[in-house]
Amino acid sequence: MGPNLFINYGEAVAMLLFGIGFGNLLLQSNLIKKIIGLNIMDTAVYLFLAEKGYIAGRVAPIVSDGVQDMEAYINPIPSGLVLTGIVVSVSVSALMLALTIRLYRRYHTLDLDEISRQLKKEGL
Amino acid sequence: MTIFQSILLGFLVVCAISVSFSRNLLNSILIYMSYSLIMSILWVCLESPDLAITEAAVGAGVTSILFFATLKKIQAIRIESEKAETTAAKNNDAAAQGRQESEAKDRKAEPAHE
Amino acid sequence: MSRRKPNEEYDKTMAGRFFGWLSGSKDPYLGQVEMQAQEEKVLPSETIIERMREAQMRRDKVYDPEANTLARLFHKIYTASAVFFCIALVGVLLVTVSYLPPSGNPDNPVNNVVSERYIEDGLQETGALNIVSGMILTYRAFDTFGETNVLFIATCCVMILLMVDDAILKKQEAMSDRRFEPKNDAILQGTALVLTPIIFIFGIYIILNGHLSPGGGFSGGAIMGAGLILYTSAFGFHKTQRFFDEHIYKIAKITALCMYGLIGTYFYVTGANGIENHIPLGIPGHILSSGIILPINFCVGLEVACTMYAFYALFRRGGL
Amino acid sequence: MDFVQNFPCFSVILCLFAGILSSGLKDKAAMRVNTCLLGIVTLLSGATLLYTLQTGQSFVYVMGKFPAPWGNEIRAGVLEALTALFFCVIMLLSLLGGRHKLLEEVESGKTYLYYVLTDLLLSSLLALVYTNDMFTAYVFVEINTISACGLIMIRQNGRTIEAAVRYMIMSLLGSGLLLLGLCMLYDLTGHLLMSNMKESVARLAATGQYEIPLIVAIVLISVGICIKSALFPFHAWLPDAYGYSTVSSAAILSSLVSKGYIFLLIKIIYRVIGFDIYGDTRIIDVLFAFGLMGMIFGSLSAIKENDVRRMIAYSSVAQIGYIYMGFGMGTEAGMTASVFHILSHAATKSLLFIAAIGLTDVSGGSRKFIELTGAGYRNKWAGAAFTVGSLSMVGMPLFSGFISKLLFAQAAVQNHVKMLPALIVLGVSTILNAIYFMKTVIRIYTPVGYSAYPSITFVKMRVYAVTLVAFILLNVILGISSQPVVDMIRQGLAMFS
Repeated sequence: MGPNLFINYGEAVAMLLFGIGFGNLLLQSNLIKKIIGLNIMDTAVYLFLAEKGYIAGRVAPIVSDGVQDMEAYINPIPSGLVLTGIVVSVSVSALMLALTIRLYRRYHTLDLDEISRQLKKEGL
Repeated sequence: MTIFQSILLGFLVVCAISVSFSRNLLNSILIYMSYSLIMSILWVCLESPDLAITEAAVGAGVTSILFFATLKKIQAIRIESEKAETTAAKNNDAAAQGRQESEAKDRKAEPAHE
Repeated sequence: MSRRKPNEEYDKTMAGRFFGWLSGSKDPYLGQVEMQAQEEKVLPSETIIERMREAQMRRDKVYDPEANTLARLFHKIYTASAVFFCIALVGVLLVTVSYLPPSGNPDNPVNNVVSERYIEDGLQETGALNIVSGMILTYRAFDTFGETNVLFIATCCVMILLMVDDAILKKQEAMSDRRFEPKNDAILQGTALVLTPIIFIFGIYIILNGHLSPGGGFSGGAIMGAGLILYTSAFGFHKTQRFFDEHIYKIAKITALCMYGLIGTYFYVTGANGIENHIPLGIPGHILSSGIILPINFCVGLEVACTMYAFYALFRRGGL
Repeated sequence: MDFVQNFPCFSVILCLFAGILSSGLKDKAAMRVNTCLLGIVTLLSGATLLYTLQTGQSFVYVMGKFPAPWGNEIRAGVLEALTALFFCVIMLLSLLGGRHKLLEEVESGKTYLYYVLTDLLLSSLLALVYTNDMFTAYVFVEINTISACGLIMIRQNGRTIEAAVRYMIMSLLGSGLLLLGLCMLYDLTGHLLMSNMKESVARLAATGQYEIPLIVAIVLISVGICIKSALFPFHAWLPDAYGYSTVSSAAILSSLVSKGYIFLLIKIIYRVIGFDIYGDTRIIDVLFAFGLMGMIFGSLSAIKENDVRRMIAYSSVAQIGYIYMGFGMGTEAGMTASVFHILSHAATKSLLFIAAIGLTDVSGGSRKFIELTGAGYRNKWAGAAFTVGSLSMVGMPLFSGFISKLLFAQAAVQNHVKMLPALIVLGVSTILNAIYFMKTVIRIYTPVGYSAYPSITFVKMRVYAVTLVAFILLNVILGISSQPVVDMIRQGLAMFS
């Protein structure tokens, strides 16, 4: 173990959330819960990034009172990346939900294992 | 501020775990909504208001609405009286007949509560 | 086909034989090679039915979790290994975090020349008070264009999945009369009547002030989209269609994306070729300032609002 | 600056524009726009290739007026231009070859969306090939994933939707890992542009600072991309996705989409982490092992399969194993062989998919082997093309597959530790390849006296036949005059570092 685990507690929680989301995506057989797990996983990464951009004692990167000093503001790059990422994750989850609706219409269940069992039973 | 952030982080973990173990889909989506809101508060604490606005509008708002619309489409949101029957039907899920019956019921009931 | 030889002669040439073979006039193996076609074995229909039933029973047995212990065992092993993998992943990541540079420290490697220039020269170079907006829309403009296209392509995919043909939709609606319409809920409609304009104005405010205060195209667009969704769920699709139908949706989407693309391309190409672009930066702090950021924010906002509403409409009704 | 240097940027932007405009067009018009676009982009990529060959060095194109560590960048060298050219040609041929099936299998009125998807897919592939910025790469990886999902599910039956869901889940796991690794790498280096990242990573590796996080970040990125490109243990989604989607999609997915990710991995290995540092992390040994396993197990599953398209899909798993085995050698020669195999496999696999659809069409639409008996006589063009593809896959001289196997064997000989396993598995895999491909070829050329299905003539399928001939020519050219291509690949790899 390195020295910084308790200083980096925010990142540690982000990693924990990433693990939970990953597990949900891998283990839950219910599709809706899989999608929630996916969202949790994504937001965990964004939390990690936001924590990395934060600098103690500085304010959000919006120029006020003409102060343009590096010492005054936090790092703007992670915020920009997360902004991009949030939009990507909402479009991915909308697509997954649409797929879920179609799958439900066809097989009348949300359980992915059940669906593949039905498919195999049909002998396709 | 640190204590406040720690409490929020704790909430996040609790929400994430309870999403995984909640039985009702509607509950898990509500929990996910609160997860998103907590996340956006946390981002305000981390001095990123841009993210907080976007997450509150997109993550907690539109994504959750899409989840609800999906639940409505797949008939997971039911009116209370029907709930008991359908959970009973769910329990013996292997019996395909019962499932079909409940579906037929859902279809009949659908225009009424849509 | 122009050919000088008569047909019989042509058939004997190499070319004639080759093209004859190609078009399947004769099977070269039959009769000339000692190779006979297999006789077709005809099974009585009872046997076929019997076999099919047996195959079905076998499949049921193999794929039924209650009957097949092997499948159950495999499932258990899979679950156990997945749980183990997740726990191991979290462990590894936690160890990694413990070695990462300490959080909140100004001397971390992330706080280098890159963020320095964004903060110290951002206002002069982009004209935006909000450094994050300035960064994603000018310094890293290509990323953001890609991201807008992610939204666009997601709408296309959802359309493929859920779009119902217009005629079928009309018929469905005629049959089950007010299927997608709300039940004229007084509270909902009253609230929506008050809230929708406020939400819209707030969304427009956020878009227009994207370069001055937190927010920008994405958040403002999402808020406007939410307003549209609220209006639709309170008053129904018919009322929304009076001002926002599929045609207008398409026009708005294509105009927004094309505008963004054109402005972006102008910016990239002039920048890369060292040509001066004639977009004024304006006075920092004014609404009409900061060069390409304001129009791009506007385009992004329009696109995001359209997309969010389109997702909702496609999910609920299968059409816009 | 020369005007040609604008071409990579133009080709990406043109694709995006074409996609956006196509979304407002009718089916026919969207198809025409797509074909024109592919032609133009092919020309632009060809011009870029010629330019880079002439100048002998790569160039960097700044997107906007802000230089290196601040703005987005595009970079083009010989290898990038060659890959882009190749991708465009294969996409054009795949779309032409599957056009008649597209009209049958896609709901009418939604065909234009297919072309929107392919336009954007092409743009994302080009961006992945040209990009010099890690976050741009991530955004375009997402576009790639979503449009590939669209390509799978556009033929709507239960199978394809299920396959699309499985594909999305695996891909999103991969994207999550990739994004996390990328963020960690950003945290350690403070840069997002590949060139600046490489300097920082080299400095970190030299001083030994942040050693563990660096290794973890590299592992996360590699595993993410391996999952997305369906390396052996993560291939469960692949047979359904390739086997049941419409044929153009299957050809594009197998030959381009997974290759785009692999090309990104090559870029990351060379341009972000550095070849030597990547070799030192020992992850290449893992890639090597999984590549070997994929070669064997993919072929075994293909032998068991009773469905011609799923068989070809499983063969893809084996071929991706070959590519990762080349990575795992850890030498320049192995890399060259892998890159050549990317090109050769792209040309061959799409040919096989397109030919297989011709064979199944004349067998009443069934894909079971028993129905395919004698299909080679009923559709001679498809039969010949399938034979060529199979021979190339098995590694017959004259065809491209032979050259890539030769390059792999040469690379294996240079590496003393990994020589024995690599050569043995290469041999075994070739035999297994021969078993299932030759089985199919013999099956389609087994004469049947009487057939329930009519044969098909040239007049009915002109476009299809011309496409097949173009594919065969491409394969044979790659096989006969491989030296210039290999030289270009060597030159391009040298430009990377």
